[in-house]
Amino acid sequence: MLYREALNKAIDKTMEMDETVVVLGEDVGLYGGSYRVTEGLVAKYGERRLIDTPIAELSIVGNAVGMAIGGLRPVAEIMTANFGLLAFDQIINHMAKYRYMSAGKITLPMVVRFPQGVSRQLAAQHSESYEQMLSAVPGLTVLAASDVNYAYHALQFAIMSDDPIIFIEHELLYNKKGDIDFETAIDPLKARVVKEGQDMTIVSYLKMLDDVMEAVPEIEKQLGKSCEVIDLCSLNPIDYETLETSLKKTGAIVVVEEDHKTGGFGSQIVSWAAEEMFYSLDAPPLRLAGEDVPIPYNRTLELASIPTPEKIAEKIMAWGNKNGL
Amino acid sequence: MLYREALNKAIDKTMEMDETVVVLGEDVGLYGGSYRVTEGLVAKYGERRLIDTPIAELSIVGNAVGMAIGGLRPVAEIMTANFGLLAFDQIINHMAKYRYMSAGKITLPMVVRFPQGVSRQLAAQHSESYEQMLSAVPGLTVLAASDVNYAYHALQFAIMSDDPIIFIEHELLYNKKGDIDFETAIDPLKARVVKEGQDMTIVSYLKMLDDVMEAVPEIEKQLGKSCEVIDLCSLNPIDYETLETSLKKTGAIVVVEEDHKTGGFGSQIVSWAAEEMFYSLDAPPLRLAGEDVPIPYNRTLELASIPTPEKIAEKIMAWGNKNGL
Amino acid sequence: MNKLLAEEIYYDMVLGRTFELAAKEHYMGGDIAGFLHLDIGQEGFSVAAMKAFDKGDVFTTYREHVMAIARGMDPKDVMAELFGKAAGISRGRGGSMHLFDPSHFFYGGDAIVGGQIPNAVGCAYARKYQGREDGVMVVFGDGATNGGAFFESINNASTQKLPLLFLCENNGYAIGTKITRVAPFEKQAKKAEPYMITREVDGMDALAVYESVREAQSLIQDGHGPVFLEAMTCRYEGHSVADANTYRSKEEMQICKGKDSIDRMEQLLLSQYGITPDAIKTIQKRAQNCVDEAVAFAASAVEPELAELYEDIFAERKNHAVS
Amino acid sequence: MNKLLAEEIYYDMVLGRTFELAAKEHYMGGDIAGFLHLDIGQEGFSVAAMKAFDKGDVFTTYREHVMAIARGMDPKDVMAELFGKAAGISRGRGGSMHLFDPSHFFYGGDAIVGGQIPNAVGCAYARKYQGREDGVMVVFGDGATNGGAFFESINNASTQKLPLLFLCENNGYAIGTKITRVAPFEKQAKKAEPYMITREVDGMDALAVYESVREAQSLIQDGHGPVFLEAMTCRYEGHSVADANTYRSKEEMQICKGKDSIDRMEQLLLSQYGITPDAIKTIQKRAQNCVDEAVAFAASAVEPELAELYEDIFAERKNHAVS
Ligand SMILES: Cc1ncc(C[n+]2csc(CCOP(=O)(O)OP(=O)(O)O)c2C)c(N)n1
Ligand SMILES: Cc1ncc(C[n+]2csc(CCOP(=O)(O)OP(=O)(O)O)c2C)c(N)n1
Ligand SMILES: [Mg+2]
Ligand SMILES: [Mg+2]
Repeated sequence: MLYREALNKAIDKTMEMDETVVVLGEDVGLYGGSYRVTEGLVAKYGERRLIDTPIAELSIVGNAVGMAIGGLRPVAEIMTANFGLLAFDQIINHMAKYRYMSAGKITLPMVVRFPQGVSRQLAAQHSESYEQMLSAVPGLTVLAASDVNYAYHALQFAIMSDDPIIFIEHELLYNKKGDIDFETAIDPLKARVVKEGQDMTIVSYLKMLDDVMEAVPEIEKQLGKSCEVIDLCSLNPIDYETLETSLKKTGAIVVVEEDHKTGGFGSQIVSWAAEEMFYSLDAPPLRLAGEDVPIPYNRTLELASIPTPEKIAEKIMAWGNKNGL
Repeated sequence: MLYREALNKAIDKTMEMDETVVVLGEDVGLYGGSYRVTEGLVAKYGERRLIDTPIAELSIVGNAVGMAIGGLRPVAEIMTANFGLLAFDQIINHMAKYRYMSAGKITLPMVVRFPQGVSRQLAAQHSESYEQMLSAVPGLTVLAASDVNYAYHALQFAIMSDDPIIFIEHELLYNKKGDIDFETAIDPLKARVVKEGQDMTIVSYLKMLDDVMEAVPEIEKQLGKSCEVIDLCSLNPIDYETLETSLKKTGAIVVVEEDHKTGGFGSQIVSWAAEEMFYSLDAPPLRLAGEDVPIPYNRTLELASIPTPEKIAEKIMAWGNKNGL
Repeated sequence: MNKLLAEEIYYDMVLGRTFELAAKEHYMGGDIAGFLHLDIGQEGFSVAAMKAFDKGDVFTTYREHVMAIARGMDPKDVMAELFGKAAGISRGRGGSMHLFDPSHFFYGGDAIVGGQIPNAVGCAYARKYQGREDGVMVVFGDGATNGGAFFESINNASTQKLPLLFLCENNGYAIGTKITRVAPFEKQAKKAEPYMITREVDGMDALAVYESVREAQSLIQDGHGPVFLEAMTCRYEGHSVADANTYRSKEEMQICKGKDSIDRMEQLLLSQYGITPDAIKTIQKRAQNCVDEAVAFAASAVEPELAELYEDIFAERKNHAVS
Repeated sequence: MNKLLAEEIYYDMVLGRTFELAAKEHYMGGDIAGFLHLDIGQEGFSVAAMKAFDKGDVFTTYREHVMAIARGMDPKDVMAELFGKAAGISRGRGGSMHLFDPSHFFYGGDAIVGGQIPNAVGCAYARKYQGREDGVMVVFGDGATNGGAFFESINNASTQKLPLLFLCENNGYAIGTKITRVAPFEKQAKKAEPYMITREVDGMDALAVYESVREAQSLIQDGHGPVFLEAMTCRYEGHSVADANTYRSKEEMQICKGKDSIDRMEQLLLSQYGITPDAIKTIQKRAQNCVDEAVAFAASAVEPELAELYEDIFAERKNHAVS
């Protein structure tokens, strides 16, 4: 099954189960979604529940907030994260705060899906990542789906949760293959140890997780060490417990993210490690992230602007060698 | 002179000097600005140069971008940072990227002024800080004015610069007093050592800098150590050189910010210190920041949500004691 | 309108003004802080609109004390909120600008100009989806009609034929800026004309507002989509208590105050409803007592516990102190 | 229109289509990537608008190759940009959606739907401020007229009486969504009616577009404020090359293609301007040669140096590699 199919299945299942679930966004209905995530659903549930909206992101999220107030469970799709900036007022001032400002009188069971990241040469206005901003907003729960199984389970969780949730997807993962384990429940707020290891903890999420996994064999071979790889899954809350357990074992941490380095999400993980795990660290933490530049169109420059498996391997090996790991 | 008067003087001076400087924003003209920063300017320069805009933040910044393209030097005022979220598309997708996407063909000499922070019981939709988000955007220069002298010099620099600049002010500083040193030029992109010391580096900016300075005597007395206090001034670029020099001397770093802790701007400073200065650190870095909650109205809760001089002193002392500083 | 309702509206108007004056006093005295936007001058509009739109959901702005009370919130709970106390309608965490009460279908209390409008559109969609007919009313100022949130909303509500009443309180000013300086015309209903039925009403005439809102509500209930109703009003005070109100001339203020909706309602009660001057005094006294009680309640109520700082952020997750 | 101009417009239309077909081919072949939005079907509109608004500043969208070339950019530089080469008009960093050329008063190339509209408003303010009379033209699709940026802009331009031509390219679709499903009416000029003079033109008729834009430009130059001109057009291809275009029926496509602006212009040249079929062939050949050269140029041009990744972010500051 493909990642986008898993997302589709998750939405389908909740819609079947619960009549209050509605989907809204640009081209989500008749067109089936620009990344085909909602394909086929309009035939099953009608235009009343698959709502094609105008190109007005502020309203997409603002309407979803109002739908949730009115008793529905809206699932809003932002076509690409960059357009979501138009909805930041509704996301940050409204979606994240109504519950608190009303002392719990307002409940917002809603999801905003955020496809993001560097895809293939979509250039500066179509390639960014905003988990850095979104995960820093109190009141929001931010999930990031790195694989098919998580996509399926976590999106269902998000839709049925009574909290407002940002659900981040990476545009290059839509055609990623994987299996769903229908038997085993997961806790979407928990990080996942993707691979166990002894000598360093590599933390990542979304597309970069795949790049890390691709780099790991080379790293292990060259350094003669073993890597523990963790998929954060939830970016807010952050599952520090899992990180702590791993770090106590390995004594070294690397965080790999695609976003621009300055102020990127990974700085929170590294600063936490420095503050809270200082005496467990045998080496300086390492942050691998994108360059501090808008994303260029040219493919060579585009790839130069973000981590790749090769660069990840190279930089981790250099760091390992330098710090005697 | 008051901080807001210094800002006024800076705008006045550039307007006098350069006819292309125009100011736009809500109530900036006839009303004189909601924090009185533009008071009196409309009488001097007319409504053509002091443009009262409708309540449409997306357009305030979007128009400023167009004015800059057209050859003016717009200074846009966002009344309060929270409203600025409505302009995030224009700030991030346009203001920050046009130059790069056009390979330098578009130059945007413009400033967006961002009054922000926890003032006095303005509640969740009027109290936030967005330097975390803004300083993470490649293409933007982000300055933060902590005092009268910097406000005066840096705002002039920002207005006359050919780069798009976010100029952050703290709402509680508008009536802060101070002197302007008209003789000494400053480099607004450089951090400022506000107080020299030997045993720890305390990094802060905006209103928290005052709170740090208030806490320092008690800390020094109780710990028997001396603190070096640094005002970052520029949040992008970050003046790592000054930080490095200080850290090499003191071996310990504390970052104090008002924003919510998770993902707050300080995480970038601490993660840099952990990555780059690891072997100079004698103790785990300490981050003091606001709680991860929307800002409440009630004064006691509001104060509980952010650092105060008392809490700063207390936490730094506890940290110093625990780590043998 | 029957006598009972006319009296009730009059009472709520007087109550509203009395409440606002008390709030102002206690702001000056330091019991209330933050931004305090008084509705003085606009009570007729605010009360009549709430009474007329008796069922259905209401979304509004930061200038909402009088509406909240007319909608059914206990003045005690509202005053306690202004005082920042735990007994406040938002447990002291919202303050003046954030009064919420779903039990009265009242959803704030939004301090982002225009921000509540798309929320109301979504709620109207939910109501239509659920087959509920009362519809939704969203109140906003003239200043809000220049922002993208408003424009997208009239377009969306019209396309989807939603049961939504756009109620514009046009007091001619957004803080210190006259609407005609930032919009191409004085009456903002013109903006909605391509999309829906529009109406105008004298916002200083409570009865007229009442009738217009009733009519508008029945229009939106017939399935033909939204209605835009514009009420021309006047606020007597500054934008908030912090605003010195120097941008309006004495003459302008005099003309504006000459249309006082409370005076007019009083005359009407005396002349057309056969209410005696004594009965009027009794109503005024009752309002004063109610506000006195609200103030006493708020003053003696306890502060929220420190632990509340971390409460009600999530419905399901827990939130803990971070530092 | 004189013969020379008619020929020039025809040439640019043919050039535009030839260019787009070549771009499509090279997208399929892998030389071009990202989103490629072809203007095929709309060449008459795009070329005539640019030729008519000969002076003044132009802001537009991601579907702008034909406009860029008609405006004066060298097809070589545009094709090289699509190929991501250093010789590209944006040095390969912008790509198809970001063509900028201030020397031709052409400012993109914006990939945020509606995002360029407030920029155009600001530029029009600057022009008025500077006393320059040519005015500004902003081109956008029907889909953009539902977003806050557009609405705020018509309000602002009207209030400030700016010399701004809002030129709406209404091809009836935003990606796969028909405009009438997301707006309450088919013609979007209606939205601008409360604010300014509005006009409509057949966007498949290049001469009509030319005349309408000329007229609109002279209207905005007279100081009375903005004009909204809506051109009804049709795109023949999918939204971008990645779009299979399955949401339009064969019949719809046939009707739409039946109005082809190039065919019409050709007929006109033959019947009214006395241009011979041979001359037409020569023009077509010239266009083909020009595109062939552009492709050859783009194909053989060099990639940008890696160091360019960090260039042109700031005018004054330096930017360095971080990792
Ligand atoms: C998005 C946004 N921008 C600016 C403000 C600051 N502000 C608060 S109220 C106000 C004026 C609103 O005027 P209007 O809508 O006419 O309502 P009134 O206050 O007159 O009732 C402004 C500019 C805000 N709260 N939100
Ligand atoms: C703010 C924003 N939202 C969504 C998109 C994705 N998107 C790109 S083009 C487009 C359709 C635009 O339609 P229209 O304005 O009619 O122009 P056309 O493509 O038909 O020329 C959409 C939804 C975007 N680029 N920007
Ligand atoms: Mg008003
Ligand atoms: Mg279109």
